[in-house]
Amino acid sequence: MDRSKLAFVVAVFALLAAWPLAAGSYGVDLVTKIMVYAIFALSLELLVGTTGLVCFGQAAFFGIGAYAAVLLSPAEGASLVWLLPACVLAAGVYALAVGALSLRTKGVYFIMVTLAFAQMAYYVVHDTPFGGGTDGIYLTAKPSLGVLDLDRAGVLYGFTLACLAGTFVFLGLLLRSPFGRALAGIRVNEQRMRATGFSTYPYKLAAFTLSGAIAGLAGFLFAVKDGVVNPELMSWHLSGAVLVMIILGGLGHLRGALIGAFAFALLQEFFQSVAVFGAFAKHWHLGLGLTIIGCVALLPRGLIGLPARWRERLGGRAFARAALPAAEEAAR
Amino acid sequence: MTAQVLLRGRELTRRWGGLVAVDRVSLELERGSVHAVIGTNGAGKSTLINLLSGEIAPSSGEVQLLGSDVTHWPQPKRARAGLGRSYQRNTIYPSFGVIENCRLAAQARRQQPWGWWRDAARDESTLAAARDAAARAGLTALLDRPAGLLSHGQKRQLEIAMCLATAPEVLLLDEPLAGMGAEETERMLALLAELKHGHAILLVEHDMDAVFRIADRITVMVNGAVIASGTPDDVRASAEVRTAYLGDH
Amino acid sequence: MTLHRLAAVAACLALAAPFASAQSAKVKVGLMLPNSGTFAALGTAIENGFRLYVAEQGGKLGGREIEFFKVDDESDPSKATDNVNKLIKRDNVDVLVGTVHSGVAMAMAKVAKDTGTLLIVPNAGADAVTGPMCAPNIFRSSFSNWQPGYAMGEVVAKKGHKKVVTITWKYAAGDESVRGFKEAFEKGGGQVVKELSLPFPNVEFQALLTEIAASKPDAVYTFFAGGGAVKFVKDYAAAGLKNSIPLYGAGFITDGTLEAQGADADGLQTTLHYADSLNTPRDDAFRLSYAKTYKLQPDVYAVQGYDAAQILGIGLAAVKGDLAKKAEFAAAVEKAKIDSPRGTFVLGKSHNPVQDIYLRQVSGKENKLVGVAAKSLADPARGCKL
Amino acid sequence: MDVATFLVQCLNALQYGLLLFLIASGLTLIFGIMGVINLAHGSFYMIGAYMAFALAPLVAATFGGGFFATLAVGTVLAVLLGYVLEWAFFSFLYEREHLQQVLMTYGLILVFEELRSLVVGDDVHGVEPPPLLSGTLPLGELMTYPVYRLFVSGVCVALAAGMWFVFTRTRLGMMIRAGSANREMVQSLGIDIKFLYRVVFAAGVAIAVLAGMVAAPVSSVYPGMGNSVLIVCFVVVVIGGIGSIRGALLAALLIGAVDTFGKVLLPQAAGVLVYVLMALILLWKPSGLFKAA
Repeated sequence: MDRSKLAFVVAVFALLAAWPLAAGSYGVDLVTKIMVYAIFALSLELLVGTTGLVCFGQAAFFGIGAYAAVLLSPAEGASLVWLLPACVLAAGVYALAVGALSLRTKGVYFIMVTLAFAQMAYYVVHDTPFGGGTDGIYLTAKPSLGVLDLDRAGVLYGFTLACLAGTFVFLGLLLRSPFGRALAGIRVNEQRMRATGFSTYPYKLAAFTLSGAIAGLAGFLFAVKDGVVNPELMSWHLSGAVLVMIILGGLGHLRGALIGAFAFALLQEFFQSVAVFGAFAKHWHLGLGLTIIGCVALLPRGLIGLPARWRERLGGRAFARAALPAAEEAAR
Repeated sequence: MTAQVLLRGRELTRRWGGLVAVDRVSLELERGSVHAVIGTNGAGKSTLINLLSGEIAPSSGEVQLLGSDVTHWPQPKRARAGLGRSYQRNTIYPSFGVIENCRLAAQARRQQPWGWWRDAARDESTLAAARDAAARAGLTALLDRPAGLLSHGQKRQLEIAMCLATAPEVLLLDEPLAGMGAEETERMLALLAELKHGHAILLVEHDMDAVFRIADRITVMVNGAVIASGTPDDVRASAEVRTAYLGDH
Repeated sequence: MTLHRLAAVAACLALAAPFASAQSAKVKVGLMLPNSGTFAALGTAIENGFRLYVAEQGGKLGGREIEFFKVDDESDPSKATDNVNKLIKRDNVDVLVGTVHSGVAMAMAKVAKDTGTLLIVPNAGADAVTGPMCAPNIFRSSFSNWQPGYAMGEVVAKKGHKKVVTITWKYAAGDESVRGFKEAFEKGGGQVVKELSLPFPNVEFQALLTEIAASKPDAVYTFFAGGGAVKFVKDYAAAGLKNSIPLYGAGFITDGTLEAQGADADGLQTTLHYADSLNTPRDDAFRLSYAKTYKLQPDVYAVQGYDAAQILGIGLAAVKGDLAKKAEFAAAVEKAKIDSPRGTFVLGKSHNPVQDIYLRQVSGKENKLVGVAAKSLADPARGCKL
Repeated sequence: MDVATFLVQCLNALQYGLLLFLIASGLTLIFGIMGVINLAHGSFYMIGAYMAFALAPLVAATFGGGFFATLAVGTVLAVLLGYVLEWAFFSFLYEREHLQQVLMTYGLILVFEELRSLVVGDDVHGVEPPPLLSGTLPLGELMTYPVYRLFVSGVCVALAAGMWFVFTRTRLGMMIRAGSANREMVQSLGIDIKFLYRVVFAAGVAIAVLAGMVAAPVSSVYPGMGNSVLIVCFVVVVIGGIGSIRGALLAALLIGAVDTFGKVLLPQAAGVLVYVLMALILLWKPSGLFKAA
């Protein structure tokens, strides 16, 4: 990671750390939610942006993490020490099973098989007494560990921030490790990787499982934050929304997932704001939709490509040349 | 000294439905020699490479690598056992630097997926192999350039370098000269001549002058079957080859 | 794209702004209703009803002006907690009003219980809201899913039907409604021979209609709403079952949907806490006022919204506008007789209306009153510890 | 289940399957030939249904009315809509990643749904079938079968036959098939691929809109109706094999059967059965039942 990128990331996390000092309780809540989505988006970025596997059922892992948090919690509240790993593990195990089967397919078929498995999970919690049905179930007592009582908004904020930072650093390290480089190679040209001597299936399966586990972490945090889970957490709408986040932010960069999660949530806030749009705010989907269309048309590389685009405008060809590889990759 | 046979294909056949793409082809690759396969478009040369490298499974026949029967081995396993190949179309990773292209290839031989905290770009064992491979392919000056920005000839060199980085015993090269200018061709031929020592090379190529200059053995394929095989002189002399292939013009 | 920067800045401002403003003299009412999606029309009716009552009182309840804050809940329970928090934490509302979707209402009830914010539910019938989730600060101006179902169970049993098939979506509201029906119907000597269901919001009924025809029951009880209700009634008629097996339902099957159902709904008998031709002075006045204000005919949702405002008005008047006195607020509302267009009702111990459930019959695109199916029916409030 | 009931259920399954095919065929066309994952397909279906509702009085006023006149006007409008949409939103996307198209069509869903809310409102509406087709046929002792449902099935069969004819017997179909197999080759033959795409997209949109219009009297018209059919359409397309018309037909009939009998025999698992079917088929045949047409 070069210096400007590092500076950006450090600045973002510093801002996030300072935010509770400036914001009220709603602001803290909102950013907690966005950070949970950012972790969720990072999990998908590992699959889509890094490995080139487009998963359209990521919400299932998110939902399983969330449901595990509720179903495994005893009435008097659980200890973080075992509940968090248990939720992550539950999502990871399901991801392992789904991945083992769905990685046999490719391309659009892979997209659809992952969707199918997510819908299965959705209907299991939706239609069986086990999952509490359509209205969902409550988390009676939030998990804690000593002073780390997640029932308090400030503590939850800090914990979520730590999880986000941990996930980001972990994925950052992972991507530059030999394992991560292999995933990157698989995205660009899987056939070549096989010809070179990589058995790609275990790599993809490992990435898929890891991604599911991280989504489970996000789901766990979401359940703790809201204190209630329901089947909509596993719906394809959420899988679609998180996909939109990472594309909006810019595929192929961890920062893109971060930016995308924030941009998507803030765009929603903005268009829903009665202060800005008055009575028209009830039609906020229109503004959001048009903005997304505009982004596709004008920002093919996502929001993260924005600075490069400005530089191209200003600096002309010299920069255009430097941007070539990215463009070439985009055209693959 | 008898030459050591590193790769042997025996009676290899591949059918697509009713069509026979490769028809009972047998050939041997020896260490220290270049074995060229020539033939018209659609003669089954690329399919043959795919059969040998394990990209597709043969309908019948057998492949032996370094004395073991590898017919049922998947491609990655054959690759790790010392079978390297390059592709007719460039299959480099355009956004990576030259060194990273080679390093990733070298990593295939030393896969350590568990060390997630280690920086691959500082992994000396793979870097050394990568630098070495790049040097042998004549790319030392371009190590940090993104592969997508290389000239066509340099990309072909990089293909070879990536192949070498996996430390193969056998090289299957699919038209390494395609689209190259005269100067680039010369450089590539020199490289191939040098690589011949210590490796067994299978060369699929359209450039007849080059083939006849560098090959130790030549196999001629027509419609999936071998019609002639031997030294360049034998092949040049073969009447069948003349009528079926060379004599066309 | 400077738009994004702008959006981000605006959003930040929108977040920060409310914390600056001090507690104003106005009572802040947070309307969390669906503005988009399947239930959007219901949300509009509830809001209209609520605003109508406030307007009739001169914009003031309990001597204090009312200021509205709105959030689109999208009928998405997974966003419910965030949306409630928007109202509670961002807009600092004193009172929450919402919503239509049961799952969303459950999440709202949870937050209301945790934070102590006053919540008035103007539609969602989830039994749990005034069951296990009941709380001193949670009120409902509508019904529990159990109520219309139970009333209809009595009616169908009295009519002498013995074998009944039920059909609904496989979701909480449908299950609860059918459970209520079954309870009363089997108490009355009938038997539910088959409980059919299909995944929500699937509207491909043909297979289940065939099942109904094959099992030849005396009657069918159903719970559907919105687009599904329209399609079910039309399919039922098109399949020829309307003439051979009488169809009964919880009132939502013909509320807000008659226009679309047309003649296929004619003669259908349903139970609900409201009907189109009550012909009481109270209801006539309400209907006239509503029609004048919105150029629309009111429906049961508008009444529920209107009564939600009444409940708030009664409570506010009792505490003289001081919402901090929560116990007094609750006590006053519990004691009050609410003069609703549907007829006077009181709130039971669990804060669910104890109300007459009417038997209605569809005629000429109206749910005409036939009689009272169950007098002063109270929800059993199972699990409520108030 | 006795034999008579079973036969009626088979009829139900067939009819539902055909309707699914009608909706999904436009998707498989766009998907298979242009490689565009069109999430907005459900919106086009929704637009069609609302057209059947909203256009009817307009058409009645201008042309003297009639259901079939509305169908005709709606289809023409749909072709125009598809043509314009392709030009405005998709023509520059082919060079880009598929995911960009996903994002674009996701945005379109939001826009169409809100425009619908702004223009027609959020109410549920019924659409009357034309008097000619509003009769019923007796079926068993108690049941009747609406003639209009037979008409819908008839339209589906006619459309399937029409698509088969266009694909296999016309020059346009030949170009389309070639275009889906090999883009570059078609271009080198001097065929204007951009125009071809525009035609295909317009046709796909028109089929979805037509499906919506034809289905409106059966399904009624309500907000969010497009979203509920979208996913099941994708399932149809994927099971059938992307781009394969006959695959889509077979898959639609299969799903119709699984859904119909699932509801009756396994109501607890009815929601999940379709997806289990899809997962099983894809694990058995990783690229669907049929390769592209």
